[in-house]
Amino acid sequence: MAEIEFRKALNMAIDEELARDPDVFVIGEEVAEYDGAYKVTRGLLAKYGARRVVDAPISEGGFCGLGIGAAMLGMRPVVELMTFSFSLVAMDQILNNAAKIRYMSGGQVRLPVTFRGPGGVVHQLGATHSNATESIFAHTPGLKVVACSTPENAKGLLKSAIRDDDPVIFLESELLYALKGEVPDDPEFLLPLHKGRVVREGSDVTLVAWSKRVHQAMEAADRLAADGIRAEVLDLISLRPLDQDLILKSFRKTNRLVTVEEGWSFCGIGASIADIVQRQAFDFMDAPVERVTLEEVPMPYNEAMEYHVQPSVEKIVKAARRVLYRDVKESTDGR
Amino acid sequence: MAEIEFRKALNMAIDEELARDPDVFVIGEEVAEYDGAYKVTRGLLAKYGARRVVDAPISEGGFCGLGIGAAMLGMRPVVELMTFSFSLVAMDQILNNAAKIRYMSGGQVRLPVTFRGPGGVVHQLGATHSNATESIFAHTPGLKVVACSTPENAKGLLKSAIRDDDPVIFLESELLYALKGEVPDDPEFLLPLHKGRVVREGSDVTLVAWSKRVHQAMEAADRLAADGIRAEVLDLISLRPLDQDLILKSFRKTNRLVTVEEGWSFCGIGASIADIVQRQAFDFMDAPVERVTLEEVPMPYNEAMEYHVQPSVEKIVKAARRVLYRDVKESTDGR
Amino acid sequence: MKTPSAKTGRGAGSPKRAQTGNSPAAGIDPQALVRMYRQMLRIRKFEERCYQVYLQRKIGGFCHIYSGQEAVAVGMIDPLGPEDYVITAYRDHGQAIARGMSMRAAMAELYGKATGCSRGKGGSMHFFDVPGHFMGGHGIVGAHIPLACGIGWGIKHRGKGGVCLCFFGDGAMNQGAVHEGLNLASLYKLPVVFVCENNGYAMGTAVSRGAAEEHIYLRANSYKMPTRRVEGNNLFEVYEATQEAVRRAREDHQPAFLEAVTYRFRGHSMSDPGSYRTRDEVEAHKSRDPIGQVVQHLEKNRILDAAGIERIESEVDAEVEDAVKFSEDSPQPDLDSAYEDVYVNYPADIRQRR
Amino acid sequence: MKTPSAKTGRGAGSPKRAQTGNSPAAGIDPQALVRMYRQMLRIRKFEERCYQVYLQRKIGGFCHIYSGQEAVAVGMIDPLGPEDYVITAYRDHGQAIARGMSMRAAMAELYGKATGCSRGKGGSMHFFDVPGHFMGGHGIVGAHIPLACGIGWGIKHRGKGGVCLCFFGDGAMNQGAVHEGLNLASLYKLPVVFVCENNGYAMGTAVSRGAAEEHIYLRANSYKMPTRRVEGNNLFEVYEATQEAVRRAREDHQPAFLEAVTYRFRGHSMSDPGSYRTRDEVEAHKSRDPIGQVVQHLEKNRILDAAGIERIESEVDAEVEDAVKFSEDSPQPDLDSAYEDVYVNYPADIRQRR
Ligand SMILES: Cc1ncc(C[n+]2csc(CCOP(=O)(O)OP(=O)(O)O)c2C)c(N)n1
Ligand SMILES: Cc1ncc(C[n+]2csc(CCOP(=O)(O)OP(=O)(O)O)c2C)c(N)n1
Ligand SMILES: [Mg+2]
Ligand SMILES: [Mg+2]
Repeated sequence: MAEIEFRKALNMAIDEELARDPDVFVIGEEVAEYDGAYKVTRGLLAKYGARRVVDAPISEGGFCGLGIGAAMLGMRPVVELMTFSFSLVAMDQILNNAAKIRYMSGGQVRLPVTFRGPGGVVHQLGATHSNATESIFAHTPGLKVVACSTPENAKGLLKSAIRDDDPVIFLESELLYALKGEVPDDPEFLLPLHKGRVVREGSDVTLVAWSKRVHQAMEAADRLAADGIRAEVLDLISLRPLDQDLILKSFRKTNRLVTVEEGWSFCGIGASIADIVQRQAFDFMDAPVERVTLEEVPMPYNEAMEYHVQPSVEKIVKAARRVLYRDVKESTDGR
Repeated sequence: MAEIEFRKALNMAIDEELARDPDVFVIGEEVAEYDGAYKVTRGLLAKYGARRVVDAPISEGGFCGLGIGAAMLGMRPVVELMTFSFSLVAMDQILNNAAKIRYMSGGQVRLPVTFRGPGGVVHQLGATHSNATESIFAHTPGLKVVACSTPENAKGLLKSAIRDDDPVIFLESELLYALKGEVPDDPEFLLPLHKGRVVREGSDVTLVAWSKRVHQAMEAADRLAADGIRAEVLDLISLRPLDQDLILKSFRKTNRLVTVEEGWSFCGIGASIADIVQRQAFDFMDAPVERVTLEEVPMPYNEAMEYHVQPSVEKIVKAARRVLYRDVKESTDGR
Repeated sequence: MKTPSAKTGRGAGSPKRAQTGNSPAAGIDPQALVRMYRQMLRIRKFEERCYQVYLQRKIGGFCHIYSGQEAVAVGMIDPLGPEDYVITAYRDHGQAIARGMSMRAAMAELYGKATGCSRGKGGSMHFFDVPGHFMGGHGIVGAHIPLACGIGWGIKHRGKGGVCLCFFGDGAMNQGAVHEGLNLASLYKLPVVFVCENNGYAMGTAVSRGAAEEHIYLRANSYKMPTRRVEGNNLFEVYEATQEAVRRAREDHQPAFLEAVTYRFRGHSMSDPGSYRTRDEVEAHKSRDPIGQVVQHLEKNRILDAAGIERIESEVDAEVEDAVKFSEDSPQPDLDSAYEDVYVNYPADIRQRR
Repeated sequence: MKTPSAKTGRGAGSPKRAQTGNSPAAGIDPQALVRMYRQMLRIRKFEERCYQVYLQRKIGGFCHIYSGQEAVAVGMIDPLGPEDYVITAYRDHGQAIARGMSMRAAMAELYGKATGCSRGKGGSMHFFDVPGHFMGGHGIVGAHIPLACGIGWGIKHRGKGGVCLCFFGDGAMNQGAVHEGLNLASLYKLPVVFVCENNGYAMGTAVSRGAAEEHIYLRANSYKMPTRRVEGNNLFEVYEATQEAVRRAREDHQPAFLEAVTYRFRGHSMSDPGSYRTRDEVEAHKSRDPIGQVVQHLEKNRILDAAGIERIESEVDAEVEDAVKFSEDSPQPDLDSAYEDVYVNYPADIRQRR
């Protein structure tokens, strides 16, 4: 087991699947000759050639659709979106074609296509380039939505996504690409797409997050521990279908929940978690579910503002203290 | 005050605003020579000419963007989407350009553009033509999202939307277009965009709905009344910003809530309502918030299936009984 | 509008004789001609029967009738082999039948029955027959053009040979997805033949009111693929042009673009008042009925006599009636099947958990 | 890469002399030439200074440097009047400055300061100066082309005259929104001049690897508007072509399409390794530096002597330094301003209610 970078773990996953199955191919902007805008596909062109690793023009609707069409014939396209912010120009292909063709055909079609790329906020790219699109995709039956958070699960989940017979939205994070971690070499190392995981056990309060926010939640748990509060941290991984059992099991133990997400609050994923919890575990609620989300504004460019409107360790700590009815000093900028 | 059809009320609103303000114009597929696919714009071409009532090619991204660009110069475009299902090909224009340009410009730009048309499920059009898109739009800061439900509020709200200086998503329903009701002739009859309304007072349980589902909720309230249950029915009207006060006030009275929507459950608007209620009115919760939504499947064509997966009066009644802990006979098809 | 069926008296839309001349039937053997004539007639009569059952409220939703455009679907799909693929828009009954879908499966789908081609879930706009390589029926204008590229990609890179024929309307030319798809097909040299059925209108919008360049085939020049305009009501011309384009796509993996000029005899969909076309215009086009042109040719060249034509007509009528009866008699799908076909693998029942 | 600044020794990117000849400066008066020379130099020196402060981590996010393309922005925007509008993509510093945005407002935006042209909210890709009719800076490739149509619509129908100049890159040609927008502009006869700045690459993708038709101006033929390819590094040619297109747009409400062939001297953005271009290729293009060409012309025609050129250089250097100082000294925006500018009218504070 080697200690490797997140982007390399993703690269390994794609590399192994390209080697394993001739129906797998990679398509996207700059994935081949440029080695990927974020170097996730580095070296794959050289290894597999231009038929398997394919540069596309700036036609997201076009090449997402091409991926779906190739999947209709049984191929397994791995479509890279340079970032999921650009998926907005391909929304119809993903929400109508990828999500519904199987259904509309009465089950005649399988669509083993994976759409992958970094999602959400990066750093000072401004509003057009900082869309957290997961709640749009997770809203839509027919799609599976998965978010990876470590080099290890990045590899195991991406391999499963590529092998899965349904369309998968696979969310990475540019801010994690340089993160290092141990990753199994085993080319059969697969992780289930629909299972979240307990990252840290605790009994006082549950923190739910995914993708890069898991790491923030872990930091918050450290801070809380210093105060004697034992937080359990869940990494959701699967946003559709949601691993309800994982959340409910933890909640029935801690009776207190904080959701963390970098998308907006209204119609966000945390809202659905709160909704499910209040209905499925009403009698276990010692406090309302608290949420830490992006503030309800487009993403500003200014660095301090950008930080200010996002979830932060401090905000998570405060929310956790709030559901524990611990003293919370409200400051203007710490919310 | 005349008793007129819903589509005529919308037509009056547009007609009056076209007459009032030379900056208003209507653009969309078949809005002019064809009088509108659903005849909402009937007669307007004849009255105002081809510069004010404009047929567009099948280029939703193009003409939604054209509307936004014209709004940047202070015009007040009323962009008709033949149905909001087709807004998926224009998502980038709406979610990035309409919602964010004002913000990204530091407030230099106003975008008084209205996107209007029927939303949601119609009747046996299948999955591509039955998208309830409201939770995608309501998720997005920078947009206002409004759903009308009667001829009267259709007129008053659409006029306000056209005069509003922000981009408004204005949701109608094809299934309501033939509904008749009294509508004020007054060309200054305006309704506030951000206020919901109590459609029926009650004290036992609150039913929240919008657009055509308000009428289903009213029917359910009748059925419940026959059983001695007094349901309060709220018509949300504004989905962004949500009229929280309206909901919370009712909930603090009834302590029980059922949300009704024709979109999918996960990341739906009802999820956010449940989320807000459990946090803002935790101590008033006598039961979990129940939700009646579209089942988590694309819309099937078959009539019986289509009915089966949608919210129905029966489902609403059952949900209301459930939050009241009344005897509920579960049947397989009645959920 | 009078149903042009005086001849057989069955009201199911037997076409008028064409009043224009035929172009030579460039080497099409008589058997193939008879086969294609039958196919065109099958489509026409199926569609006209749809029209009737729709008015009887047996079927719901939208219904886009193909009558008048049959030479395009048949002349283009007949030259295909079983390894080839067809994909089209929502006006899809004609192509589905030309590609081999049974009338039963087609009609039962309109009835929403479990025996329908899409198990009652797709409806008129979303016909599918994947074993028969009919890849749908797509409701969003232009959205299937990128899919066709993907199918072309699959054909090319799985090495099984074949081409993909992709049909769409004149109105679709103004949708960005079409432009992206045409460029991709040419850039990647995909074996896709694009067929723009120019029936003059997108709903009520005449081509020149929707596009700055009304010569549609010229727009395809932007994508550096061979492009050609054909008289879409002339089966022979359509057939010949298709053979050439298909051969090139098959052998050289080179896409092509054909504009087939045609006309729809009915409204855009069932609810269309049709006020944007004059009665004279419609009648003028009916006098160039593509089926009538074929009949004339068959008779003139003594390939079929009146009796032969009569026989085919009545066989087709019987087939249509059988399809209707089959559909009426077919079972409604199980309501629980509404929860099927969303995913191949789903970890739990998809029914809403409360 | 060596900064070509030996002459002034200030390291802020004074250009090499051009090694190619000039085309005649078709009737441009000397004063205008000097003005345009200064504008081009202002852009170059602003950009090269951005490059430096970016490396010093004073500014964040993406930064797309315009160096090498100045003749396009300046030669096209100079002929405009105050009633005209400009809109562009994310490589927007050059057009913004050419359109009259102060270097202070531009640099302060990169610093994210309250004094920035977008109050620190937009950043490099989202510059705005609405009073100056600079309508942005747009980050999504191709997405502002429909906006330009809307601006053209507003110009035409509010009757105040004017044209809209809409800039975008060669890569944008493959985005559906562009195709839809070009068609709309021509169909509605909108006064929009579309300018495709063909700098050879979209990130690392050469034009011919992204488009089947690499002659971009030919693709515009699909939209039936006058179209022309110009040598984008030749200010005179650009200027002349623009005047013609703008006049037609202004007087006849007729859109036009110009392809300006140019080259960017820097990488796509700051993080671009640039391995898709050889050093030789880049150097060859630098020898056709658009600024160098103008300098040569000014000197040859004795419009400016060495001293005059030196003086302008130092004035511009001073202006750039002033902009940097201004930006450094400007206040950070109030954090609460993050909640402003989302709506014009919002019924309550937008801050999250828990
Ligand atoms: C993106 C999108 N916009 C609008 C529609 C509604 N619509 C359905 S068919 C049609 C006209 C299409 O015309 P054309 O492409 O010429 O095909 P034809 O109906 O003539 O076969 C329109 C506007 C749609 N289905 N999808
Ligand atoms: C829809 C979309 N896809 C991808 C990107 C990422 N991206 C930014 S610039 C660029 C290349 C654009 O090239 P070109 O249009 O030639 O402009 P240039 O950078 O050369 O000025 C890409 C792919 C984007 N911003 N928007
Ligand atoms: Mg048509
Ligand atoms: Mg470029």
